Amino acid sequence: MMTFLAIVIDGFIYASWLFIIAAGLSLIYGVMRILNMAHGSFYAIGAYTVASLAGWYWSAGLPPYGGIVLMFVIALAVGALVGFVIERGVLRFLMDRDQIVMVLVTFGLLLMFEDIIKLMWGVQSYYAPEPYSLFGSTDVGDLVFVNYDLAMVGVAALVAFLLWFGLNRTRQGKLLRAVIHDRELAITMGINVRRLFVITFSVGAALGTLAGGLVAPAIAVTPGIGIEIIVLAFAVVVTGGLGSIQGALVGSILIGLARAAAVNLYPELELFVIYGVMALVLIFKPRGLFALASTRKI
Amino acid sequence: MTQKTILEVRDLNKAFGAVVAAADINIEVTEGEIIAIIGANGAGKTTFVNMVTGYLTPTTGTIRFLGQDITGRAPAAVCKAGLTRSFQVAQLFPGLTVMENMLVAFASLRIGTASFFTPLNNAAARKTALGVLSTFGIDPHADAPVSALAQGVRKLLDISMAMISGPSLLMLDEPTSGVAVDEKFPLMETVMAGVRQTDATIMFIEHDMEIVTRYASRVIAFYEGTIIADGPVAQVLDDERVRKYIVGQIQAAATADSP
Amino acid sequence: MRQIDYSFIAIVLAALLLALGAVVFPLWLLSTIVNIIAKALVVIGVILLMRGGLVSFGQGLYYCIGGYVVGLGGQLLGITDIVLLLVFAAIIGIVSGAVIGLLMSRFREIFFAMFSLAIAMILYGMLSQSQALGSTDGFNVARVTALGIELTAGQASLLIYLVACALAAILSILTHIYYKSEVGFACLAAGENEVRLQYLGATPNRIFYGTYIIAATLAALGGALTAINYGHVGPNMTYWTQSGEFIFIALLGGSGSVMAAFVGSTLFEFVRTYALEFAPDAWQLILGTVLVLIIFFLPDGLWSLIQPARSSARIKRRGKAPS
Amino acid sequence: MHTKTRLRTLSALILASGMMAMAQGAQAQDPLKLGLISFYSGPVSGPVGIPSRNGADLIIEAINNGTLPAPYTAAGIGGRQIETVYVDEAVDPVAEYRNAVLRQGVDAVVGYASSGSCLAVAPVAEELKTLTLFYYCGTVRTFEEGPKEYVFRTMNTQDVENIAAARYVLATRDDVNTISGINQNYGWGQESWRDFSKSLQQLKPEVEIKSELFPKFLAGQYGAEVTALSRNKADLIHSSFWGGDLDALILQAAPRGLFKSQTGLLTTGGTALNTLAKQIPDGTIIGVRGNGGILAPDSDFNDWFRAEYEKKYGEQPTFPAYYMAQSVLALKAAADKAAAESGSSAPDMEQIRAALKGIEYDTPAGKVSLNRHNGHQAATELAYGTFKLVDGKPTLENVIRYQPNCVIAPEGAKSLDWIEAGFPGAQCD
Repeated sequence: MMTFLAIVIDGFIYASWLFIIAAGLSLIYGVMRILNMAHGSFYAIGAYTVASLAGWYWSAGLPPYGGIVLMFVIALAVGALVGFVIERGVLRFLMDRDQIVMVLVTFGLLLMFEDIIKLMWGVQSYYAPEPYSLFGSTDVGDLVFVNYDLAMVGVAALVAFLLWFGLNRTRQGKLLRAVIHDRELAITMGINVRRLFVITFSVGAALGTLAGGLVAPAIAVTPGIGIEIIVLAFAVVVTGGLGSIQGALVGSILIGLARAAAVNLYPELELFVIYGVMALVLIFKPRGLFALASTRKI
Repeated sequence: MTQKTILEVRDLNKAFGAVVAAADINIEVTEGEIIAIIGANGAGKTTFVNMVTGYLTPTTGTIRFLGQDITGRAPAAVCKAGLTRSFQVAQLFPGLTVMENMLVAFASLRIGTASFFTPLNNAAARKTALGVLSTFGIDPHADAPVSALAQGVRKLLDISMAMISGPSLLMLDEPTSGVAVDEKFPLMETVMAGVRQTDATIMFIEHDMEIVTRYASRVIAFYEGTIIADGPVAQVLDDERVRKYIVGQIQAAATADSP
Repeated sequence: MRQIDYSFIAIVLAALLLALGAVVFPLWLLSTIVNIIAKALVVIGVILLMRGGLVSFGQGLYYCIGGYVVGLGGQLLGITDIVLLLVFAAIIGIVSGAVIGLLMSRFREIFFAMFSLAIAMILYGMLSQSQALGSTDGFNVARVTALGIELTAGQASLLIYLVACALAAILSILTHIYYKSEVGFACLAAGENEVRLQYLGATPNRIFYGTYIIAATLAALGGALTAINYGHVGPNMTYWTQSGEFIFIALLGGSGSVMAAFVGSTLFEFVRTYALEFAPDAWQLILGTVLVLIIFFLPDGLWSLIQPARSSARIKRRGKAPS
Repeated sequence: MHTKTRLRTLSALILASGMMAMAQGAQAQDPLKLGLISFYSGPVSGPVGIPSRNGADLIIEAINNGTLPAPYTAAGIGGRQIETVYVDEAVDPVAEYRNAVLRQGVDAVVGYASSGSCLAVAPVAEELKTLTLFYYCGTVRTFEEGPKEYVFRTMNTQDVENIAAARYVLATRDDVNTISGINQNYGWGQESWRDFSKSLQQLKPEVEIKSELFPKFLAGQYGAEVTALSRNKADLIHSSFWGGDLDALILQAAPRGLFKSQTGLLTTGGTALNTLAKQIPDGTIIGVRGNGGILAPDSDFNDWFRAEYEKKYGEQPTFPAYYMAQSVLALKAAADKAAAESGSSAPDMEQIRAALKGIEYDTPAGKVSLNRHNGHQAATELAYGTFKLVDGKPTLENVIRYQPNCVIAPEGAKSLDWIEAGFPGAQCD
């Protein structure tokens, strides 16, 4: 019983972190058909910005909760900014290219960002541990969980809700859904796709940086964290079904729980469990759990 | 000639979720017929062709071709059985030349382990390909890249690729759609002349009633997934439901979207 | 027809010239060239799949398998003969490709890419957990022999170089035959308009299956050659960044011709080495920039400079037939 | 057909290149090209690569200016200035090693943090007959898989710090009867745990293992692991985590009191002391992979190094800095020794290599003697301490320095066999 509870809690904490990353990735793919490798860089940039700026804020001894607000603000802001620049500066010139080519372009961007980050922040680690312990912890049976982690679940839920609301209840969102469903049709319907692309990419990037920013207090921000994360995020979105937000949600919960279960029950499986789940799902549903419909008219 | 049945469709039904695309379709095609399939857009014409040629699996019903049951067989199998088709929008390989398209079509029928070594561009294949191209009068374009072709030629190439296997039944999905009005008849003339040189039976989907009356020996009229009329051209086109639901509609549409 | 003959002659001549280089080239160049050839072999496989619109983000899988076959062949079975090792690697490559291919040939587009990646990463996981195989550190490969003759380091590196040249020539010719073959074109056609191909009586899955096995074998041979050349194998060979590198090179060279793989591989090797030497803190920045620029200005790869590409449309833009 | 002639030509080439190397050695004027190889990009660069390079640069500068403290006051390596060539270990170690030696023509190499690189490079170094000093990689396989001529390692192997850790636990925490381990899932982590757990069970058979976790290298998130460890309580948790992973583990364990309720034993904890002093609970056992960093013994040489380093880089030198410096110093010491022996002021690389065998020399981290694996593998003192936060400053109390002969397998013995045999011949006072 205790084991089960532990797995569920750990699983959901891990899943919420995964979801915030995957949601951005999936949104961008859904709308723009770009499987964005540079998402890993966004994650890293978010982590670095928060670790350095928020780190400075706390060391300055200013009111702690203000720091939390600051974290969200700068994480989202830097993401939106970088996203905007990349979309306007690079991607928009390549929108007619094959999906795979876009993967490779973003792979190139990922490589470039690795060094750009190094040039901006150097290679030494950055820390901003204060927020992590700020909210104290909760005892569950004989186990202790950090409220900051539990709060992550809340944040993820909020992100999920906002995305759902944005896509289903707002005019822009409805347009986006039209584009996701059938881009050609959307264009003929006179939807200004280019504008939607900028918005989408900025929002998606902002989610990437947010994930990085939120995890920063719990880790040492070092070079390479972006590269590590990206394949993991891919596994999640592919499992859930590329371009589908529910897919990202279900995918991250599935993988989160699977990993937590592995660590608690069969530690030796930890290394495969993620790709194992992905492979299993793809064998039975080659396009993922919530695949976008793609029947071809002839 | 002997009145041999080559296609026999029994109680064919197809539903996409709630939408019924085909309901209780029964058709018998005898060798040598030239059948026109008419119907307004969304009447289920293409769905019918897609089911017969294996792209869609019918919800219920059976399709027998040359005596064997081909229900639910994949397009490849259907093609090898001798039933091929052309497409409303010509389906070609844009990266290849006209000849290469034909050669691929030729190779596709006999692909096996040896095909890893047999050069695509071999004398035998070329000969067959050129033969078919010339029956449809597009052999001059043989070495042109597909991307450079005019609509009419694209259509003819599409049909040539369907003909290279020497099918017993050829289904043409709107052979004249997408070509300029004044090219329609010449195009259809070439197609018919070409196919008549073989002993292939023809079914073609067509909106233009003049073409239908000129070439068809029999007409099948679709409306909302069902057959509302099936028989000699004059008789079907006189049917007042056909008039109301199809001919009228199409003429309206035609006048509407013709430039 | 004639044009084919020319390509064969060109390949053979190139290989012979390269082989003669053994006498004049400095030592470092020899092993660098072997390294280039090894990677090029894998890349040819990647390109074959690309022509069919399949981009494998997991070709490192077979690269690694080939490497470990050589390593283990030496350690467990005591095989050190260079030719035997290569044959051995090729066989295992075919077998594993044939098994995994059964699954892979069902996938298309991004899903093919991601699934191949997943399988490669699973192998990475297994290898880095097996202490018997030195986990992530991998293990060293015994120096090769020829016909049972022990060789000095110098002789070995010369032999490896010559074998690499021969291998490059043979496989280039075979690949060229494939390029021109019915399957070769069918694969290209399948990449451009799969539905149409089905309607012509072909089964794309089978075509992809065959091509996949070829690619796997090439990758295994590339890995084997690398293992022989480096004298060391490790799980990094199947890590996703390694597979990414192969795609990078494929794009650099372009899918226009067999030779393109070698051009791309050469350029990549030198760009990276010199970037590393002159900008040790920014080599990734340089590599990334090169990749993006290539995609922007040379969508058909460097080869398109030498020979304007015609039918690599699939990787250039959304290669869907009008539908 | 002309294979024979080609073979001859080529062997001639090799010989020639060998000659050239010596010839260069002879002319004392031209600088000694030293390849300095470590991770300068990627996740290992921050915690290991860059500090290492800093330490080495500091020493090299001092060697060139002749400003090293005694006994290294003579400028240069055998009179030759050192010209540094940096190579990033992050890509293709073997290929880049060949390039460094054959194309860029380095005379000697100091480097390699990853065991994988060391294993891969060693044979190549032998083949190219290039003096190569490994400064940081831990694997015991380098020399146990066969003797080397041109390869040396100037620091203890990874097994030693875990044997010492076991002894330290025994000495300071006799209440420890159950242990758990969390180590990265790759060679380093797996072997560290194996050597530690085996050693401790040798010294104290009743010790029982609770849980063994091997999260993915660079996983970054250890929530589930912390839970698993907390649920299956042990008296002590061993971890060979290093760099970012170590920091993340400490950060995520702290608020959940993992290392409060179960003593943490962090074999490379030394790097985290200053940055995460607030998160490390008192009583945590800290190691530094040897004798460097915060556990470096007091000496004038150490004071000098510390001061210079802080002056140059504005921070305390962490232990990787010590160990690469230690490796460069080996070269210096050997050159001086060779000079003294041969009388010539300009010994060539061959003489230096000869002098390196079995050399014993001073470093900021104390004495280093290459007296294992016939003079190619270093044996150094190795220290552990227990963490205590004294008015906000991190300190280490009851520090124990283990003599090489106590924790290092004697000449000729394979380390794992030695552990399993119960450390025969170990001299611990």
